[in-house]
Amino acid sequence: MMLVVSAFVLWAGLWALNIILARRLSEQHARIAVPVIFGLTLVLVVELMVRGLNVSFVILPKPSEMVVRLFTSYEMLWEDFAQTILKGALTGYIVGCGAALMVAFLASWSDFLRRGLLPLGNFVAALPVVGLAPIMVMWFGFGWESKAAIVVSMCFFPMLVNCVQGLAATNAIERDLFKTYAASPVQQLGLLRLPAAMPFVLNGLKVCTPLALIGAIVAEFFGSPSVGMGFRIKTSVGSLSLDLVWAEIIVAAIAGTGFFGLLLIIERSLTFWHPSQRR
Amino acid sequence: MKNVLIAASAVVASLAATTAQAQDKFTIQLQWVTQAQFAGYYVAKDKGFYDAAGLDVTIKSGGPDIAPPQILAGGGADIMVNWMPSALSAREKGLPVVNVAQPFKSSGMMLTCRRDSGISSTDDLAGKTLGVWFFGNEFPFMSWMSQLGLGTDGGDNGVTVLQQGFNVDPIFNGQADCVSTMTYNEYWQVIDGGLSADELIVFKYEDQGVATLEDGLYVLEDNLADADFADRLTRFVAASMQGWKYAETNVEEAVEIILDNDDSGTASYEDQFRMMGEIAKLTAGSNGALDPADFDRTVATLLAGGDTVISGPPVGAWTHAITDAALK
Amino acid sequence: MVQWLARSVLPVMTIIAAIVLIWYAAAVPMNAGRTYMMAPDDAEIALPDLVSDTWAQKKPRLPVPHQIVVEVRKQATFSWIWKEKRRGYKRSLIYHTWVTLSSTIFGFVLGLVLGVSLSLAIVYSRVMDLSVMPWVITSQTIPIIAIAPMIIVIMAAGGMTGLMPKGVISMYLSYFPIVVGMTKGLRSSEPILEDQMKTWSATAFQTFWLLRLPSAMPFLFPAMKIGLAAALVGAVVAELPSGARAGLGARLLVFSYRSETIPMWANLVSAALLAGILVVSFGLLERAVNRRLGFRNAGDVTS
Amino acid sequence: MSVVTAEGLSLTFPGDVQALKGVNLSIDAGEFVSFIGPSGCGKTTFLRVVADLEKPTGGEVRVTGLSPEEARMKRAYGYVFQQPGLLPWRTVEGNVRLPLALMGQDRRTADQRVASVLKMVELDGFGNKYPWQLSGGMQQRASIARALAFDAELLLMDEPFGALDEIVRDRLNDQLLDLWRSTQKTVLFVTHSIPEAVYLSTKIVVMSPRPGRIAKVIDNPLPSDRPLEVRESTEFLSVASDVRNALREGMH
Repeated sequence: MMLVVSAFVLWAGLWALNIILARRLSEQHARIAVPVIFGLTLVLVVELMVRGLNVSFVILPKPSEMVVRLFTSYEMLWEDFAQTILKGALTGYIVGCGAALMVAFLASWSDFLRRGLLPLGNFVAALPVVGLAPIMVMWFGFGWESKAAIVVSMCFFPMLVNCVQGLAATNAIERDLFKTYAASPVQQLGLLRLPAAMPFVLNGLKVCTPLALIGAIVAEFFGSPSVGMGFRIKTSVGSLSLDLVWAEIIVAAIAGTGFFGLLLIIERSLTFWHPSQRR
Repeated sequence: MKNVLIAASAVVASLAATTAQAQDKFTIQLQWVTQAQFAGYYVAKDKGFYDAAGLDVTIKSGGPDIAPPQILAGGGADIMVNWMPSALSAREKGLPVVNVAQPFKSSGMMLTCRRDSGISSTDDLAGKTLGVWFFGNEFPFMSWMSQLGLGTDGGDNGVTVLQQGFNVDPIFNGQADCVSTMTYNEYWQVIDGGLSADELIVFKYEDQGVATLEDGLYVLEDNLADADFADRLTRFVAASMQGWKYAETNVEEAVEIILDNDDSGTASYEDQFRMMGEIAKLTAGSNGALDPADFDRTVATLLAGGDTVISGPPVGAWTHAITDAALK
Repeated sequence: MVQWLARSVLPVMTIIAAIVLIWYAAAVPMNAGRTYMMAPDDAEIALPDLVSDTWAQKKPRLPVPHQIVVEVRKQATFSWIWKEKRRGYKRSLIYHTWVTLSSTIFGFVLGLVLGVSLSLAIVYSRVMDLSVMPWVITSQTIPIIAIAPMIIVIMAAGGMTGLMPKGVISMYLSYFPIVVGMTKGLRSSEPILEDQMKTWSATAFQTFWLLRLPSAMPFLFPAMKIGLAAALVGAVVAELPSGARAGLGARLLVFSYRSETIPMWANLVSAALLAGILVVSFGLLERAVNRRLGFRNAGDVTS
Repeated sequence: MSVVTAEGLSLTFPGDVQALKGVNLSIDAGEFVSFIGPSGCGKTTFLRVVADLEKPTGGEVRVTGLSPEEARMKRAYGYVFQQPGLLPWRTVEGNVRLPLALMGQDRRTADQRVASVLKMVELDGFGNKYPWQLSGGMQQRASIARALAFDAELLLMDEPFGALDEIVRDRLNDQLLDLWRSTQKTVLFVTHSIPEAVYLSTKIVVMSPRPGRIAKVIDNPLPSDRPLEVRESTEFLSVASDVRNALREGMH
């Protein structure tokens, strides 16, 4: 009971600290300090509650146990990470987003193709494509290829829609301007359409990041070699090694957030000119 | 006509269920989707055996990512159907589950290989790719491989292990030379898929001496001490065994009951009829009480595979207290 | 009208036709393996025979569109229900689509409530903005499928089963676009109008109700559309591993164990149709609401 | 020598909108011609036809003796749009350098040219800024610098100062006149403002709508050296009143 009470006290205390920090610190520092403290608060509160309420390790392990597992099993976690994220998700992400960009280039030359692809792409982007996962495993085997395949099919259409919209995101004056310069199609693409499309392209890449993670891990639930994050999560639940399950989830979250952060940095440096990025 | 009768009996049963407010509630967690493998429980429910025992039983079907021990620990169920290696593993991990009844006498697990992959005996397995179920089902396999002296990390002196999805596609796609099958389920998918019995060679775990006990009933050790719980449990086990024996002898009716209870609407009569026949072979010879010799063999098999599942012979992992009371 | 057909419908139809053609063509090599396996050894199979066999297998690797259409019709017609007597409805795709739809809508409503309240907190409290927003993004990089079974177990431990855990998983996926869109929307009211409100010394609630909320609508609706699609993904994913007894996801899984590819695709197509109906009907709602609020719809003719 | 000639020029948009009908006009080298008229009179359309941004449906246009398309391909004119139309991801320098880069000029000569035109429009020192960091007037000057960058003898300007306030506008008008005098370019200038047209032009083309046509061409007798005060002279006011009368007559 003491632990539960102290969890509430801790929560209140750190929240108050955050309120003060949010007021006092400079924008730059607050942006880092406040969310970090909030995250730590959550972890500590969960730890205290799990201890205080005697939650079974089968339901929710203590955060401290998860962290310990993260360090003791890092070799296994790294192998799983390499198999699922680097081979499966990243390959699929690159192929899927790359293919979507290529098709969007084609569509930007042909108005007919664009009119056909855009509504279809919007429709498919709203479908639960993840349901194809068992079929992809059936077609492409148990290795990382089938995981990449499902990631490709999940990422392709959202990315396509963004890229097609992006490549059409120039205004009439800009297009007329390039016409008065008698610019070649390649010049128009490189100097006008592509830069103007960058905010959309990056948005597509951001949308696809969690999709790629989900796709690669889901597909492993339907069949995999005896390595991979989805495989480990599935088998560890079976053997009640819940701390390992959560360690894998933490790895996935770190990988996803890290990649997302990288995209934000790229976005900041490439589309600094866009109204949403100006400060 | 027969369907009408079944319908009528079901209506009666459901009426009985709604009127009998005083019934004790009891929940069982299965380890797979609704199919003839669990016929005994569904029969006992639909034929009113549980009602007669004063129980209002909820049957929760399982799935590939449902770990019954986890549900049990979370209080989502009072009792679970589980395979012994998985249950002992949970016990080793610190979740004290106890076997209270063992309706399945023999193991239905086997490794099914294509003859054209050049396999005619266990000596030919080296260097081959084998599909294995995980999620707790891999322990007897690992034990068998270690007894054969084969590694499971690939290479010429070992076997390559695939985490087999829960269907047999890998044997058709050429992804695996052998796949894990149950006598009552996946084996027939292989046959239905177009491979005939003489194109296949089958290694039964029973024949290889590595059989481990399958579908048994497990509860949390703490609950056993509760007399009230033990009383409900005893009634549950007795009614369930009554269901099993009824299902063994009334196969067609049992299959109809399974189909009635299949909420996903995917089971077919033919498949379930065949499964019921095979399941009856496995439950035959068990009156519900665990044979300690079978337990010892299971433990020996697991220990022979190293200390991955259990570090030593478990103590107190089973009891006859419930079955003794239930079957008297 | 003719112009509309030529500009909008024709290109879409052309691409659909191309996809169907490619589909039929691809089915031949993909299913040929099984044709050869079932044939006697070393048998020569003429191309027409090969094509007709690959388009008519019982468990093909890739079923062709007409097989799927036939299967959907078979599973969705009422005569099928009557033929199968009282358990027939459980075999009907319509029933299972309804099961999935109900948890989709439930999860979406939960997601809407969570998303809108979070974005209100974020817009009106700087601490919330700083503390929560980065974690909202992180939450989406946690693969939901990995924790879906655990959510179900944890909630079952708390006595919640059935629709609730499925709804929570749908919520988890659908609240994110709503938070992002709504936050952006609530911050998009024009400064000049904010100042105008100030000159009238409007209360915070009046400013919210009369200015900020209406300005957020054009952002909220597209976000809700994405959230609805995400809720459907969540519902299907939640049914996949969780031992759910009914629903399109559960059936997809069970059929996949039995390698029943045609029913699998029939289920996928139903899920796609469901998504289509949801998105289209939501689009209509969006137009109606925007009209009423006096916002211009994207498709409106300007001149 | 005529730089731009139009004979019987017509343009009908789909839906039977007659933007231009039977326009005859000849503009000599070194002239500064203003086009003025109510909206819908086709003044912008005429400029776009000259620039080959629209295709006429009847009649003929010659630009520097060529067809509009040939003239565009030879980059025979610079065009200044109603809005600055600067690419937001390029600096001011980058924007001005853009046409030079498209034409394959080497970087060093391009840079010199950019520096000199930026000086011409008094934007030296702002080359490293991004367009969205500048005021509206500065943006429009940058876009004029861009049109001047490749030294075409013909400059087409479509209401370039329409969106600016009067003080900035006066100043830019003054700068534009200086520029025109020093470079001897031919300028076609679309405007809504009578004083602007009279102050800048050697010739004022008054147009009227539905269908778009030329109502009257007025020669401007003011001397080429025009301080801002010229706008208070009686000469200026009489030309302005001529233009006003022509506009009024064209309205029906």
